[in-house]
Amino acid sequence: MIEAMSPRLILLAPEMILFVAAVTVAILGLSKNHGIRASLPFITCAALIASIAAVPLTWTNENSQAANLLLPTLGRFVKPLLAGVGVLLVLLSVGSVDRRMEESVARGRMAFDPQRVVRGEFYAFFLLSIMGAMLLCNAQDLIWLFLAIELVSLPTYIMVAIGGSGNRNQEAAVKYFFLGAMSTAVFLYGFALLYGSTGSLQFLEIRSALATQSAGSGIETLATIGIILILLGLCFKITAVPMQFYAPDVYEGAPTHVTAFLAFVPKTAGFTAMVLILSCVGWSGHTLIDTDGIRIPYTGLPTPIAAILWMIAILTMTLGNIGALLQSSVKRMLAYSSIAHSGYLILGLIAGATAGVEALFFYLLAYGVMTTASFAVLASIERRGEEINSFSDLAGLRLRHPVMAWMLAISAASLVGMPPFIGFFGKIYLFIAAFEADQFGLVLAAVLNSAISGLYYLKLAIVPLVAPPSARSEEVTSVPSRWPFIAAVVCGVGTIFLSAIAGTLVGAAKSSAQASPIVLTASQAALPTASTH
Amino acid sequence: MLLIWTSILFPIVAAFAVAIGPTKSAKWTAFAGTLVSLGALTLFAWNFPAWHNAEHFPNTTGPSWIPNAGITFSVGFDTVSLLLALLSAFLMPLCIVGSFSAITERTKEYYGWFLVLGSSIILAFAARDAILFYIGYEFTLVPMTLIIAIYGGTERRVAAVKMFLYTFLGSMFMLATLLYIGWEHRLVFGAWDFDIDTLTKTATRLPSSTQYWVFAAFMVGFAVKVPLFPLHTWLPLAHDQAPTAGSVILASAMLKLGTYGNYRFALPMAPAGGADLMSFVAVLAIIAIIYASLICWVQTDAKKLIAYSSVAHLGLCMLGLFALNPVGAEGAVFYMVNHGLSTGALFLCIGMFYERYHTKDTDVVGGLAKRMPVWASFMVLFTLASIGLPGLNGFVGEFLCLGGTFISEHDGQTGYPGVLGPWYAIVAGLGLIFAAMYLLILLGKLVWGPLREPHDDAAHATSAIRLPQDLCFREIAILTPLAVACIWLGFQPKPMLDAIAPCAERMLVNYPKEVERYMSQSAGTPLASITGKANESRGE
Amino acid sequence: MNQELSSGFTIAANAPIAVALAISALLFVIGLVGFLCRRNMIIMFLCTELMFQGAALAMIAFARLRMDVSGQVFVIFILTVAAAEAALALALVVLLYRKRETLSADAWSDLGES
Amino acid sequence: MTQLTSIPQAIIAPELSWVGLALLLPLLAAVACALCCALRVKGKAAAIITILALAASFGIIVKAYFAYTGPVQVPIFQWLSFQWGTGQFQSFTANCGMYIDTLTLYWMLFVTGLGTLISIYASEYMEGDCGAGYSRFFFGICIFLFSMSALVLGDNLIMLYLGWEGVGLASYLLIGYDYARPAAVAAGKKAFIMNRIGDLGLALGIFMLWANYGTVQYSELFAAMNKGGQTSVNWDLSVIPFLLMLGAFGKSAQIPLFTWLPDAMEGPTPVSALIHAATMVTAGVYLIARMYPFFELHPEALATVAWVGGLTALLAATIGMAQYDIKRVFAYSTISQLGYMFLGLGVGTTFGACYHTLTHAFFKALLFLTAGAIMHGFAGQLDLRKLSGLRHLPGWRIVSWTMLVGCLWLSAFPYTAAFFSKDAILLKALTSVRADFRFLGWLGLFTAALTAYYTFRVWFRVCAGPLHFEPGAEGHDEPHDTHDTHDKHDTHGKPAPALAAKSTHAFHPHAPRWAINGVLLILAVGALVVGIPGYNETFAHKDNWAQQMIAGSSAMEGAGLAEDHGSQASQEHPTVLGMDAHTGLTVVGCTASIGGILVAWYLHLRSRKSADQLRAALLRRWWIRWVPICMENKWYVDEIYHACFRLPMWLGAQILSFGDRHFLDGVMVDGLAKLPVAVGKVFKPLYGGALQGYAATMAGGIALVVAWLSWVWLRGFN
Repeated sequence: MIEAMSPRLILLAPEMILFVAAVTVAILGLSKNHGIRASLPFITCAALIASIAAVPLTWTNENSQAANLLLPTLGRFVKPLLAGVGVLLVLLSVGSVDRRMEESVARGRMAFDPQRVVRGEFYAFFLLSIMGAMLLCNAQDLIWLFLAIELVSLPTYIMVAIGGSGNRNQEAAVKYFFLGAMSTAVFLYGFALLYGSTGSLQFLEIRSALATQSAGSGIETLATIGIILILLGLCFKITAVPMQFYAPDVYEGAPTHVTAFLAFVPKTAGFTAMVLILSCVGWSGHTLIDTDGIRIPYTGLPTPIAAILWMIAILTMTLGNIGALLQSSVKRMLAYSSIAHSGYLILGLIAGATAGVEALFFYLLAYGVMTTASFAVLASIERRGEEINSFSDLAGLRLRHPVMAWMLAISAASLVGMPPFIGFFGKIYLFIAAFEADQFGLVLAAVLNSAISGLYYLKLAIVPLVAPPSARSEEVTSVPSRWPFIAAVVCGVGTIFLSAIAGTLVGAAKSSAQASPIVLTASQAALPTASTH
Repeated sequence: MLLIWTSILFPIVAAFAVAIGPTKSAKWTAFAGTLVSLGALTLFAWNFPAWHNAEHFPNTTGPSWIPNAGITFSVGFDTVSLLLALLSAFLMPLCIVGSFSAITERTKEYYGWFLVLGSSIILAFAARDAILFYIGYEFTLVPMTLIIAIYGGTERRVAAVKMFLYTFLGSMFMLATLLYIGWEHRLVFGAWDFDIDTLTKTATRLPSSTQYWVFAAFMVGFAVKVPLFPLHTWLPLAHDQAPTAGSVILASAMLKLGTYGNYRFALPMAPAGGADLMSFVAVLAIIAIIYASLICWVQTDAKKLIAYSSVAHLGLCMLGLFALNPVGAEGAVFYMVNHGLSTGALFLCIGMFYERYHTKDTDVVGGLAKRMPVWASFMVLFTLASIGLPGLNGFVGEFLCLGGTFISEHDGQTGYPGVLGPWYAIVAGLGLIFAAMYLLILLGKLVWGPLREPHDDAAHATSAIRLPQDLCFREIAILTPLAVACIWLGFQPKPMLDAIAPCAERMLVNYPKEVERYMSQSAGTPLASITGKANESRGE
Repeated sequence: MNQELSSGFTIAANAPIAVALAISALLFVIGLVGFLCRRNMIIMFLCTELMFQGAALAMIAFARLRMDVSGQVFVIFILTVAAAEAALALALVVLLYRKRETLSADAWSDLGES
Repeated sequence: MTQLTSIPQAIIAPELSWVGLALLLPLLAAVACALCCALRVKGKAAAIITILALAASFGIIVKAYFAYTGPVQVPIFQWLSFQWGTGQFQSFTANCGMYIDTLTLYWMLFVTGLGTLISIYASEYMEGDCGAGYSRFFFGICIFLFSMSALVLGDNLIMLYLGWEGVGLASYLLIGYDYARPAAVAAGKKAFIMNRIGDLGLALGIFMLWANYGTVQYSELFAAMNKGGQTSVNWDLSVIPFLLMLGAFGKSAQIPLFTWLPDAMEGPTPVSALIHAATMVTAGVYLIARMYPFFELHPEALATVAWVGGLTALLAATIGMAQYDIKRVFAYSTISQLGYMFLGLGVGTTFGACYHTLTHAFFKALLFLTAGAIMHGFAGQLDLRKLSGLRHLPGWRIVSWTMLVGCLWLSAFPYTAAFFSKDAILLKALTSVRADFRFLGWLGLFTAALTAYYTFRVWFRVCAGPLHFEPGAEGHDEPHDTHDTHDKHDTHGKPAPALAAKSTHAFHPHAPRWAINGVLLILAVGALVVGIPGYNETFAHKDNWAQQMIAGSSAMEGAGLAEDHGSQASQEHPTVLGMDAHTGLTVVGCTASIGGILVAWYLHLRSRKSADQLRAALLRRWWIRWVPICMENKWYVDEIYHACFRLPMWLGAQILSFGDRHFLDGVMVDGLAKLPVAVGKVFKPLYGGALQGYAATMAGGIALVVAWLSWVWLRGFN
C-alpha cells in the first residue's frame, strides 16, 4: 500500500495546486486592499493553468499504472479539460461577484467590511469544485467517488447562493441544494447495493466480481439495481431524465457565470463518474470485427442497464429540445439545451468502450467551449444592471455590440451542429460511436432532435443579428468588466479553431479512454448476453 | 490542387478583408475575391487532364484532417463537379456586381457572407471526402439564411427560417446515411474512411434491402434541396423573399447541390435502391413538372413564377437522371448547368426591373419593352432559353432528359434497361408545353403589351441609387456573359457532352444489372403498377 | 427481491441481514416520503438525512454480510459528509429565513414555467 | 405496303459544304440586323442587308440546283452527338449537316426566292417605322429564313426540330411585332403554344424513331427503310406516323390545331405572306413528304392525313365564306389549301401536294401582298364592305389586276397553275380504290367551288363595282401595321371608324410605289411560270418538272411516276362520271370553279343587296339558321377549346396554387414544425416551479424505473 502511495500523490499534483490556491484566495479575499481583491480571479486562473501544466508532467504511464486505477489514463484528458474550461469560466465571473459592494466601496459610500465580502469564498469554492471533479479521475473506490462527487456539489450550492444578489439565485440555491441532497441519497443507496452484491468498494475488484457474475448466471439483480440507482442519482448531476427538472429553474435563477459553471463542471463530473461505474460493468463485448468482416453481435451492458440508459438518452434529448422551443428566456432556453446535449452525450455512454467514451469526452470539450461562449455573451451584457433574460433584450444586439452578436450566432451554429464548428465534429463522433455500438435507433433519434433543436438555436442566432432593436434592447449595455467579453471571443474563436485541430483532440480523448487491462475470462467473451435490441 | 484550394479559400480571405476593410471598398474587394476564385478554377479547368477520359477524380490527394475518423482535406473534380463549380464561380462575380445598386446598407456583412457562400459552394462541389462535402453542403445554409433574413423582403425571416430548418432536417438524414456507410466500411476494413470512391465501393456491396434504405435516406436529404415535389414548399417563399443575387445563387448553385448529390451519392452508392425507387422518384418528378407548371401559370409575382418554374425544370432534370441511361444522365447534368445559367439570368433580369419599380407584380408593371428595350431583349432571350428553344442551351438538356426517359424502357440495345418509358416522357413532355405557356404569359405581361407602370414616384424616390430608365452599362455587362454562354452552349454543346459522357457512364455502371434484377422481381410491388403501365405502352 | 435475499441467506444464514436491509429500505422510503410531503425546509432536510442513514444502514448490513470493514469505513465518511451538508443546509435555511420570515419551501417558487 | 424502288441513297459530299452558306448568310444577316437594332440605326440598312443575304442564299440554292447530281449528305460540324458504347443503339448523333436531294432543293428554291421578294416588298412596306422596329422586323425575317433553311436542309430530324421551333419563334416575334397591341401579343403567344403542342408530337416521334432505328439521320433512316423497315425490337412502330403527323398538323394549321393561323394575321402583312401563307405553314407538308416512307408503317396513317386534310379544307372554306376581313378570308383560304395538300399526301400523291405547295406559295403570297398594299394605302382598312371599285382608283390598277390573277389562281381557274396542282390531288383521290378517298375527292371538288366563291367575293367587292372606300382607324381592333402611326399615343386620339367615314374625302389613299408594285408583278409572273410544268404535262405531254423533283427524293413513294406502270393501288381504268379520269376531272373542276365565280359575281357585283337578303333569308329559317351563324363564328372552335381545355386547366391551376400555399405549406409543413412545440406544451406542467413538485417528479421517475425493472423481471428479460 505504502509504495503505491507516492505515485498516487504525484498524480494528485493538479488537485494539490488547486487546493493551495483555494486556501490562498479564501484568505486574500478578506484583504482590505482592493487591488488584491481584484486580483483573485487571476490568481484562480493562474492556479488552473498551473494545474493544466502539471497534468502532463505528473501523469506518466508508470505513475498511473502504479496507482492501479480503473481508467488509468482518464485524467490525462479530463483534468486539462476541466481546468481549461475552468479558466474561461473564471473570466466569465470577473467583476460580477460582490459587484454591488465593491462599487459602493469604490464610491466610498460604505467602508470595506470583511463580514460581507464573499469573493474570496466564491473563488475558493470554485477551485474546490473543479478540484473535486479532477479527483474523480483518480477515484479507485466508491468512497473516493462519493467524496469527490460531494466535493463537486457542495461548493456549487454555495456558489449559486452567493454568486449574485437577489431572491432568484437564492431560490435557485435552495432548489439545487435540496434536490441535490435527494439525488445524493439515491446514488448512495445504489452504492450500498452495489457493495452488497460485489462485496467490495474497490473498482477493480468490483469489476472482476461483476465479470465473474456475468460470466456465470449474469450480473446479480442486486448489482443491477444498485448500478441503476447510481446512474439515476448521477442523472441529477448531468441533468438527465428523470432528474433534470430542476435545471431550468436553477440555471435561470443562478447568476449567469455560475450557470455556465453548473452547465459544465458538475456535468463533466457526473459523466466521469458514470464512465467509471459503467466501466466496472464493462461494455464487455462491444462490436468486434474479425478479419473477414463478420460482425460478432453486440453484447453491451446488461440489458436492463442499457435499456434504461437508452430510454434516458432519448427522453433527455427530446424533452430538452421540445422544452427549449417554448422559452422566451435565453438562460432557460440554454438550460433546456444543456439537458438536450446531455441526451446526446449519453449516446457515448451507451456506446461505451473506447469509441464511446472518447466521443463522450470530446463532445464534453466541444459542449463546454460552445455553451460557455453563449453564456459568456449573456454575462458580458446587462440591462439596467440586471442580467439580461428575455430574447427581446437581445434583439438588434449587433447594432451596439456586433462582436457579441456574432459570437452568440457562432455558438448557436456550433450548438446546433453546423459544420465546420466544433459541435459538428462532436456530433459526428457520437454518431460514429453509436454506430459502432449498433445503436441506429439512437442515431436516428439524435438526428431528429438536432433538426428540432435548429428551431430554437436559429432563434438564438437570428434575433441578435436580424431582429430590429426593441424598446427593451435599447437599454442593453455591456458590463463594466471586459473579461466576460474576452471569454466570449475566446470561446467563439475556439469553436472554429478547435475544429481545425479536432484530429489531435480526438486522439487525446482516445488515449484517455483506455481501461486498464481487464481480466476477461475466455468463457465471458464466449457467452453473449442478450442484445440491446 | 493548389488552384482548387485557392478558388475555395480565397473568397474567405477576401471576406476577412471585407470585414476589416472600409465600407466603401467592400464591394470591389468582394468582386476581386470572386474573380480570383473564378480565375483559379478556370486555370485548373484549362489544363484539366480528365476532360475526355473516364479517370475518376484525377490528380487529387488531401492531407488527413481527423485520422481516426478517416476525414481528410481531399478535394478534386470530375468533369461534372468541375462544370458545376465553374458555373457557381462564374455566377459569383456577376451576382456581386449585380448587388452594387441593390444592397445599400450593411454592405460589408453582405459581401462578406456572399464570399463565404461562394467558397462553401465550391467546396461542396470540389470535395471528394464525404464529410468535407457535407461541410460545404451544409454551411451554404448559414450565409444564405442570413442573406435572406437580413436583406430580403417583408417576410424575410419566415422564409429564411423555413429554408434553414427544412433543408437542415433533410441533410441531417443525409449525414446519418453517410456515417452509416462509413460504418459499414469500418466493419469490413476496420478503419473509418470517408473518401467518396471508397464509400461508393463499400455501399454498392451492401445487400439490396439495405441499399433501399440508404437510397431513401439520401433522397430525403437531396429531394429537399432539389427540391422535389412535395418537399418544395420552402423554395418559392425563399426565392420570393431573397434579394436578387441571393435568388440567383440559390437557384443556380444551391439547388444544384441537390441534383449533384443525387448524381454523386444517392445513385452510385445505392444502385439497388435506385433501381427499386426509380419509377417512384420519376413519378414524383413528373408530378413536380406538371404541378409546378400549372402553379406558374396563375402566378402574378414574377419571382415566384420563376421559382416554381425552377421546381418544374429540376423535376425534368431529376426525371432525366432517373431514366438511368446515359442519354438521360447526360441531359440531366447538362440541364443542371443550363438551368443555372438561364434561371439565374432570369432572376437577375427580374431583379433589375424590381430595382426600378419596386414591385414584382406583373399586374402592376408591364409592357416594359417600350421603356427598357435592352432589358426586354435580354429578358426575351433568357426566357426562350428557359423554354428550351433549340439553338439555345435549354434545349439540349430538356431534349436529352425527355429522350432518355422515353427510351428508358427500351430493352437491352442501349445497354441500359429501365422501367420508365414513353408514357413518362409524354406526360413530362406536357411540361414543355406548359413551360412555353407560362413563360410566354410572363413575357406577354411584363415585356409586351401596353406600358403599365406604378404611378407613385415614391418608389423611385426610395431607391437609394438612381438608375437609368433602361439598363446601365454595369447591368448589361452582367447579362452579356450569361447571354453568350446560353447561345454558345446551344450551338456548341458537343465539347460539354463529350466531357460529361464518361462520368454519366461511371455513375450508371451498376445499374443495368440492378434494374434487370428489379424488373425480374418487381411484379407485385406497388411500383410495379406504374411500371406495368409503362409496359403497356409497348402496344404489344 | 426474493431471490437475492435468498442468496443473502445462502452466503451467511442469519436472518438479521434481511431485516436490516428491509429497515434500511424502509428508512430510505420514509425519508423520501417525508421529503415530498413536509413543507418545512428543516424537516425536509432531516428527511434527506434519513435517506442517507438508510443507505448507511444498508452499507453496514452488507459489510456485516460480507465480513468486510470497508463498508463500515464508508459509513463514517457518509456521516461526515452528512454533517457537512447539515451545516450547509442550516446556513442556507437561515439565509432564506432572513429574506422571507418563513421556512416553507413553497415560499420559493417564483421561478418555473408560467 | 411493299416498296418498288428503293429510296436513292445519299453519299457523303463534304465538298458541297458551300451550300451551307444558305444557312450561314441569313444567320449573319440576323446578327447584323440585331446590331442595327442595338445601334438604333435610322435608315434601311437592315432591309438592304437582309435582301442581299437572302438573294445570295437564293443564288446559292440555284447554283446547287444546277450542280445537283444525286442525293448528298454534307456534314458541317458536330452538334448534338455523343456515344457511350460501340453498338448501334449506343450513340446519339445529330450533327449540323445538310441532306440535299431534289425535295430539299425544290423547297429551298421557293423559300429563299419568295423570301427575297417579300423582304424587298417589306423594305417599302415597313418604312414607316424606320429606326423604331424596322431592324427588329428584318431580324425576325432573317431568323425565320435561317430556321426554315435549317428545317429543310438539315440532314437529321434534330436539325429539322431546330428549324421547326425556330420558325415558330420567328412567327412569334413577327406576329407580336407590334407589341403594344395586346391582340398581336396574344396571337403570337397562341401561335407559339399551339405549335408547341405539335412539336411535342414531333419530338416524341423523333424519340420513337431513334429508339427503333438507333439514328435520327435521314440517310441512315432511309437505308433502314430500304432494308425493309423495322430494325429494332419490341415497339409498335405504327405510332410513329401519327406522332409525326401531330407535329405537321400543328405547324400547317390543320384540324385540330388550326385556330392559331387566322389570329396570326395580326402580324404585318409581309409576315402573313411569307410565313403564314407561302413557306412556314408548308413545313408540315415537307415533313410528311420527307418522312413519307414511314407513313406506311401504319395502314391508316395516310388515310388519317387525307381525312384531316379534306375536312380542314372544307371547314376553313366554310369559315372563309363568312368573313369580312380580307386578310382573314385569305388566312382561311390558306388553311383550306393546306388541307388540299394534306389530302394529296394522304391519298398518295406527294407530287400533287408538293406541286400545290409551290403554286399556292406564289398566288397566296401575291394575294396577301395585294391585301397588304390595300391596308397600307387605306390606313389599315380591310373590311371588304367598306372598300369598293379600287380598280377605278388611279395608282391602284396594278394592285387590282394582280389581285385578280391571284384570285383566279386561288379559285383554280381552268389552266392556271393551281388548276393543274389541284387536279393532280383530286384526280388521285377520285381514282383511288378506296371509297372514302373518292368521297374526299368529291368533297375537295365541292370545296373548290366554295373557294372560287369566297375568293371572288373578295375581288368583286373590293376591286370591282363603284368606287367607294372608308379609311380604317389605325390602332384599334382592326389589324394594322405600324406604318401610318407616327406616334403610338396619338392613335388613341384618332377618329373612330364612323367619324373617319365622314371624312372620307379628306382622306387620300396613297398608292404603292415601285417596290410593292414590282414585287406584285414579279409574283404574278411567277404564278404564271409555275404553271409551266402543268402545261408541259397536259398539252406537250412532257414530264412534269415538279414530279421529277419529287420522284428523285424520299417522297418518291407517292410521286406518281411509278403510277404509269399501273402498279400503284389505283383502278385499272380510272373514270370520273364515266369519262376518262383526266377529262372528267377537267370538266368537273372547271364547272366547280367557274360556277363559284358566277355565284360570287351575282351576289357581290351585280346585285350586292341580294347577298344580304340571302343571309337574312337563311337566318329567318330556324332549321338552317345555324349555318351562317356558325360560319361567321368560325364554328366556335376557339370557344370550345377554351371551355374544354383552357378553363378546366386554369381552374385546376388556381386550386393547386391555393392548395400549395395553404395546405401543403400551411398545414403539412408548418403543422409539422408546430408539432414539437405542441408536445412541449404537454410537459410544461412538470416544470411548475415548486421544489417538492420537482422532488415528486424525480421520485416518480425513479419509481417508474424500478417498477419497469420489476415488471421485466416478472416476465424475465434474458
